Amino acid sequence: DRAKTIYEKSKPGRRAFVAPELDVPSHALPEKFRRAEPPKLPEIAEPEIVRHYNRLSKRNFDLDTGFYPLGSCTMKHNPKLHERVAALPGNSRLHPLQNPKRAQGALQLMHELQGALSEVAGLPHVSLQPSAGSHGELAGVLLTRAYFEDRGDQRTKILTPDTSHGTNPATVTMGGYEVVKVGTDEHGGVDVEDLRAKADEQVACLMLTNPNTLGVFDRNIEEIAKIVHGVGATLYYDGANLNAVMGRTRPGDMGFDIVHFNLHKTFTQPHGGGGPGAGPIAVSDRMEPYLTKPQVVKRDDGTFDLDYDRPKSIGRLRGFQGNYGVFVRSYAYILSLGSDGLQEASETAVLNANYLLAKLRALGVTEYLPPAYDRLCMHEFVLSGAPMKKELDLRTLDLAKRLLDHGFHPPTVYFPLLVDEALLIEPTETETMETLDLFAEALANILREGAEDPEIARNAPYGTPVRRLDEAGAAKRPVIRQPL
Amino acid sequence: DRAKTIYEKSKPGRRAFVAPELDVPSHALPEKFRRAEPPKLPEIAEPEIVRHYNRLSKRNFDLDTGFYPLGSCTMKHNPKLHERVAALPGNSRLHPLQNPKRAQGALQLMHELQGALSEVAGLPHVSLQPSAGSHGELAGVLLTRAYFEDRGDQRTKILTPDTSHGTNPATVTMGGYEVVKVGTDEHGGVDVEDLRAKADEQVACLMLTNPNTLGVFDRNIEEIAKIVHGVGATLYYDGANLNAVMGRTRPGDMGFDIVHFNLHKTFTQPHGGGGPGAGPIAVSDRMEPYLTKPQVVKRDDGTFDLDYDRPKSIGRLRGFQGNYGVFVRSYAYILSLGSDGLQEASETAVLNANYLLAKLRALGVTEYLPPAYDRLCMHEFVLSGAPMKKELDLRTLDLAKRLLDHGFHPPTVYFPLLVDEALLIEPTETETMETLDLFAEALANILREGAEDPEIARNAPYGTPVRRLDEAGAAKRPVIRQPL
Amino acid sequence: MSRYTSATEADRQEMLAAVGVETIDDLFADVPEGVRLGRALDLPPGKPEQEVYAKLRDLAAKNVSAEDELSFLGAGMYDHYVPALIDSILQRSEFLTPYTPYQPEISQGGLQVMFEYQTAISELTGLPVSNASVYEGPSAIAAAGWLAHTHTKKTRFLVSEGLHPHSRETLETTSAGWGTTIETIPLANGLTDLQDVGDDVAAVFLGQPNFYGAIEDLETLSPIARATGALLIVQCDPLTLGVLRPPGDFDVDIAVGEGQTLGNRLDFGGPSFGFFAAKQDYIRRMPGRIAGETTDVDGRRGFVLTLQTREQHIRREKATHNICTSQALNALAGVIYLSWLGREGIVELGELLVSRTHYARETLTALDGVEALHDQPVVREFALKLAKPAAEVVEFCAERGVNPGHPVGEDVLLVAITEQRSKADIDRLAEVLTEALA
Amino acid sequence: MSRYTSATEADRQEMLAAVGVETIDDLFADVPEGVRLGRALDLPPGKPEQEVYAKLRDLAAKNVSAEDELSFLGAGMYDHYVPALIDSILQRSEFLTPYTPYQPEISQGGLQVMFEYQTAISELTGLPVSNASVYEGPSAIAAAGWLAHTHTKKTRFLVSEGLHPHSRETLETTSAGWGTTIETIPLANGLTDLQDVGDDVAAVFLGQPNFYGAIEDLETLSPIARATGALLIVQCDPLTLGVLRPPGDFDVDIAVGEGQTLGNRLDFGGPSFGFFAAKQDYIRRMPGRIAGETTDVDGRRGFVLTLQTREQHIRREKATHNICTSQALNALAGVIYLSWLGREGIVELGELLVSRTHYARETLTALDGVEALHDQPVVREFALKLAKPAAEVVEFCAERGVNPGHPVGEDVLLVAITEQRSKADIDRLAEVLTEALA
Repeated sequence: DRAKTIYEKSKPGRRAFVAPELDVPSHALPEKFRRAEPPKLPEIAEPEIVRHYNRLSKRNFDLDTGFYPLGSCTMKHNPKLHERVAALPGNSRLHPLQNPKRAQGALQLMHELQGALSEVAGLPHVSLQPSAGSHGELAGVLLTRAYFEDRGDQRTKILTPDTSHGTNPATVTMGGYEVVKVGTDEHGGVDVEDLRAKADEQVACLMLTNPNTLGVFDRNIEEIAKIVHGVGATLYYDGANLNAVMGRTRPGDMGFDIVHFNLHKTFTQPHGGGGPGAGPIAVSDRMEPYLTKPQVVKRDDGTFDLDYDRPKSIGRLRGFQGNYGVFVRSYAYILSLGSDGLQEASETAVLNANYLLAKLRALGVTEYLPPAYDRLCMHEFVLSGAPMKKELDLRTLDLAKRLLDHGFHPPTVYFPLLVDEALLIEPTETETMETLDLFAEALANILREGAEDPEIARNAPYGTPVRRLDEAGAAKRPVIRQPL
Repeated sequence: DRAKTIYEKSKPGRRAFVAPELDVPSHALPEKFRRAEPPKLPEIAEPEIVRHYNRLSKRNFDLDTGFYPLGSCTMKHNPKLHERVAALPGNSRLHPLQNPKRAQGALQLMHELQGALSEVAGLPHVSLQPSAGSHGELAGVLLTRAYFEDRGDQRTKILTPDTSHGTNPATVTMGGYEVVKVGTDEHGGVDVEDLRAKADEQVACLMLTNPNTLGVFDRNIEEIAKIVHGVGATLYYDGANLNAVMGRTRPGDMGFDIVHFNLHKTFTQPHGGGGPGAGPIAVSDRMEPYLTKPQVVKRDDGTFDLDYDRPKSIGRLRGFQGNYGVFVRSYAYILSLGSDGLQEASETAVLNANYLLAKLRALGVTEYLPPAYDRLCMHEFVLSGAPMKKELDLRTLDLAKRLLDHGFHPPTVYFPLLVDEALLIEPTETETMETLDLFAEALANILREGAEDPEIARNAPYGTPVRRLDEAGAAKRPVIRQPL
Repeated sequence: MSRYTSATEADRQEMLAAVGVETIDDLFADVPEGVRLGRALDLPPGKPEQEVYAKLRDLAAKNVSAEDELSFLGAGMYDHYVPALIDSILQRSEFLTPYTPYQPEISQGGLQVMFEYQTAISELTGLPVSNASVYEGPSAIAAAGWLAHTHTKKTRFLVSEGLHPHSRETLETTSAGWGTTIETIPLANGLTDLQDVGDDVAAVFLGQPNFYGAIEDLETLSPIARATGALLIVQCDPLTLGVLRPPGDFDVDIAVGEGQTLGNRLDFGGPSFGFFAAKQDYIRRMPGRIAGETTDVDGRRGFVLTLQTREQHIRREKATHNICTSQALNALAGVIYLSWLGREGIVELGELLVSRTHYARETLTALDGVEALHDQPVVREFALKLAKPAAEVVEFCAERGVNPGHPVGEDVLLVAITEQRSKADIDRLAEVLTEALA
Repeated sequence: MSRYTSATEADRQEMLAAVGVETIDDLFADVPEGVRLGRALDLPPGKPEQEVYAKLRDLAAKNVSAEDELSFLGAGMYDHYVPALIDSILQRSEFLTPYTPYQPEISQGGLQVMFEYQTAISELTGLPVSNASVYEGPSAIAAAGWLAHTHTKKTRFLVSEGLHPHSRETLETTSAGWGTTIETIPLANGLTDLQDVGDDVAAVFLGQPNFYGAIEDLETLSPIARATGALLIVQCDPLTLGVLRPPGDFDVDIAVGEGQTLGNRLDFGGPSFGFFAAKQDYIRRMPGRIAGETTDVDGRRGFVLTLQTREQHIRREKATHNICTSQALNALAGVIYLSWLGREGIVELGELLVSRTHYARETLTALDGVEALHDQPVVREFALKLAKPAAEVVEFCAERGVNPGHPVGEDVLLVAITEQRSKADIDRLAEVLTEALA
């Protein structure tokens, strides 16, 4: 019964919807425009819709149930207050084309959020429009393009480190640039010499994450900025890992020209099973003229408005003003934590990561899963499962699947690509020491069990709603909708 | 980990609460009144509170997950709209002592609900005050007492059928009356001869459910009313089973003087794991002077008010005006269903019960679990597990526990008391045929399995968060709080 | 209006055929002709969801809630802040929609909540046993009276003038058939003036703080109340027990009260919950549900409803009470709220209330035409005597967006302060009251 | 402000010791001196929950929402009724708080929802494949343009004047680096006047209904658009597809659009979702996530993210798109909404909208100073030409509690009708417009 779809629970004539009365003369569309057959949507009453999705929900693991240390995803607690304030009718039933005069609360909220993000980034101008991190990246690349075009400077390449998120190179392509990879040095940072060699007048931008996806803060950031700015290129900050450094250092202070925020990471919008999120950007003065439009501005009389009068703007990246519902939640978070709280969040995130790493060392886990870089980490760290694979014949994937039976969501696996059998672990600041201890012990137990009988992990999981799924088969003969 | 209490997850210094600033001079209570040691409440941050209760919730079975055919409890679907309207700040943040002038919406809602309940009951006057069915019963007994005292008529006894809910006799005792039991005839109705014999001038009231707890509509109701009224006593309708008859017949039309409603049954307030509910009563003209106060009334100018000027009233049974949050939900239900819908609900409830019984017959279940009365039922029916016990050495309890492994909530067991190894099944109108079929098949399967190996059911359940619990031990050495 | 039922016309026919009857009417054959309704219910037709929503929203908009005005109403229910995590947990269907946990194997969540709740109430009140909650505050007083009466077999109740009038009235109503009498113990400068207690007294009832906000001197009152074997029953507010000495410190037999202040909405008066805590002796006389700890056949920890032989479904007319529901969902809100406040928070919040309430009393009694009804220490509420009729003053203020409190009798005003009423709010009240009394 | 973190001072010391450092500062040693902030962030201190709530409630109260006025705003997002069961399901933490379902064994709920969603979109649009959603409507147009450009290797986009301006602008912005050009196809009496399409055209973009509410004649337009191998990309509103012939009937290559109308709140413009459906040929070129059906090692049915080799985390610069999120939660709202409406409901609702919208157009165009911008059939929205400046008319009406619609340019007003706007509401609009234009 459990894997039946809602369509398989449908029965002709059942319904949940009761239509409002037809209170005007009936009017039919001309035959040529009218759909001949109703779409085969489910026919089902409310109680069974509720049960269907309720039961489906129970086949999901979630953050409110357990530890979710997915590296680079910042699965921190989603405060419940945020749902309450986002649902206020003044927010949730506010039409995006309401005249700004009658949407002053929303515009003020956006303006204040812009201010707060600007302070966190150390960059003076913010656009809230991009819908997600990848969208923010695209905005950044398009800003860079506009900036150079405005100067009559034709550039063709964008640099991305080989540790970068896949989104970075994908975005570069969509922005019409060529991707040039930059190597990683022995400390996990940018290979400065490689950068120096590749940074020329054809380079429009370097896209960087700092701390990067190895959980490492690049100590050469000042030098890197100098090299990039030396060839006139822009320096782009992928904000995926901003949760490590709030109140400690700021992208703007490091020399970045453009930053995107993942509000759903650092500023705790619930991930929703893969969306929605929001990817605002902050930029330096030189990039400001090109920011998206409309921009939320405060007029001299103290009112808030949408400014469309931006002749050099790259234009709009989406409909309306952005994911306002996300802004409400993130702004609530900033108000709740305040200056101290944001800094404490980052500090605790880094402390938790280092503690977990220390605990894994203490339990001997790092014998089989050594850290890719043997140093203090920031808010996340990478282990390599290569020794485990060699000595126990267990892959990182097996370890991850066996973790499911222990009630944990596994870390990110097989990323970053340059670490063999990688396991990227980000505990976040909202986890307790006790949880970190339990997780470390679970890893230790799995390794112990694997030393005795690796078959157990290789066939894991066992206690989940389904067991290992045939992903290859799914991709080979894709069944992506149900025939009705 | 799963059965740890919130106190066991506490750690000194942790917290979820952030206090508002002290914006006035600090003032301390005199030492003699001050608590010396803070109460040992949990110390825990928000994320872990959420996880704790989230995980606990997953150890509950609920109506939104599956079939819950608890007889006499009317576990019908709880529409989601009701939660939305109950949460509107105009309802949820309305103080009960707000001046009626500034609570006109709430009072109008209550007045309109009174009108609707009056129409469903066929009795002209309604008090919404009682907090639950048992409270409504108490109100009914106290009204009866006030009625007779007002007439100078001393009466000492109240009749209750031996099929009645235990609450009826318990209420009689609390009302200061003696309980006199009335027998059941061979059709499952009141033994009219026994009633006639016991109805004398000492009898203040007969408390009846119709259909009764056997799921049987008492065909002699007119005769019963005549006998009761013949000795001047009041006839009380326990509304637990009202879901069977809406729009088909009304307690007032049957001759009842007092009716209580279980809004959480018939009018679908979610049960909340055992409360809250509400138990309004409707009464005939002769009982009206004694109704609780305050009463919600409509004044001549069309405004609504609370009327305290009720000299013969029994007074109040609780604080304020009743469980208003429940009224909002039940009124929403009545508005949604309307006249036709309420009748359809009752008809479908009765149809579903009869269909399930027919299905059980068709599958041979009734060979081991025959209906206590072999006739059409109303919205519920009683099976007797006596043959099953005798032939398969399985008790009704075993059957119930084994049903847990099939993903169903068991029916009510061992009630009504006069049926041996009773199983009281109430499917309600909001279940699909398919669900009823699956449930019937589960019963059939358990019997089949029991015929082969009764040990399986005797040791059930297996797949639940805990298995059979030591209830006797719990009662013998009660541990009802955690030492801190 | 079949949105909540699934039976289509085809289903109906199939089901009727399986039952072996022709029509739905046949199923109602047992209903005698003479009592059939024979017409449709005289109610409006059903409405689409959007219209039901619109109607109820419009009704709600006719109320002036604590969201709409600056309200100092209290007198039994209080506008404390309800943290959002409570909504979020209470709306989980696993807590919202089950029945009483009759099948413990699939109800461990609810049962453990009851156990945690009982622990919290017991800890707050300093009394060893608590049930899993009763309807609400005043009816809890009546239930305590019933226990005292059946336990002592005595027939006189002494009720302080400072007990909440709703509790007093509920006790009167409920005890109509018990053969008991109720007498009033007067107040003197706000405090219960209890003299000696006769041999035939079943119970003495006090409020702590009392209805007029005063903190009673339980140290003095308790020995007097209990001297002749009467039970001492104290109605208290659990939220004040972070700063007030608990009933258990004073040999109190039963502590009851309204639980709304613990994370429950105002809801125009309900639903909320009543708590009921007592000395160990009364464990088998307590009303309502009780959860207990036990183990399953595999030795795992678990929880069950226990001591059910007290209850009406087993004991029928000999039950300890007729109540068969706890207010499980509201009690859940209570225990979440207490976990949210935490050990330090309940003290911090209590101290904030004490300071703001005393500030408010000082500020308001400094106004012309306002005096204190008594000068006892208070926690969250106090009573003022006004130079003008209280009802008029309330109306004057209400027109200015301020609800100054609950008028009692001619000239008394009960003013409640919660953590949602800041110094600025209190100063605003003073401003409006000054105008009202000018 | 540690309410969301658990680390106490004692925890911190213990953890630092385990790490082998002295202070938190030591953990940030890698941050070079020169880029350390060295001061606190210049933001206000944290606030208690009640104050954050109060501040955001006060801000929300400054907005005039569809709850506060009679609104006929549309132009891309519409005030349809969102049934309560959507809130209730979306607020379940199991849907609200997980990440993208990277671990399918513990994400079957979310994956099955995606599969059900894809089925619904495919069924509605009449196109065989759908992804699991993209950000929102206009960016879906841009994504379709990217697909067309990379697939055809051609560089001209023809965009109907009737395409939503936000979509047009988003395409312009997004395509800045593609080497493509955009040309406008004009409207004639409200309909796209497409003549022949050159060999170098990558795609033709239409709105159905278009921005001015007119139903385009796709039967005529499609063969013209597709004659030279250009892709036909249609932006449509899924809620209208109960009554309108679907894109799949007209050989459309890609259908995209805004999903807000399917059970999503207005939320001042987002979050919502965009849908993306296409012909089978494009399955491996689609952007975003796609769920597929498969089986587990025990043969049980299950769902996984599939065709991931299109995606950026594997293909990096060769990915079909840079997008890595679907709008899973919003798409869930969509599929619940469609289940709630059901097969008959989506037709009934569509017919109601058609009737009310035509009634509204007739009623309003009968007023002095109002004429229709075009006389094409419409579904839920239509454009009026006013005798006075549209902005002025809007202000006049707004003061009377009516928001008459979205002004376009000088004198055009787009008026949207949903099932929440009754005949009485439309008549009220006519009344206010009459006054405004007098």
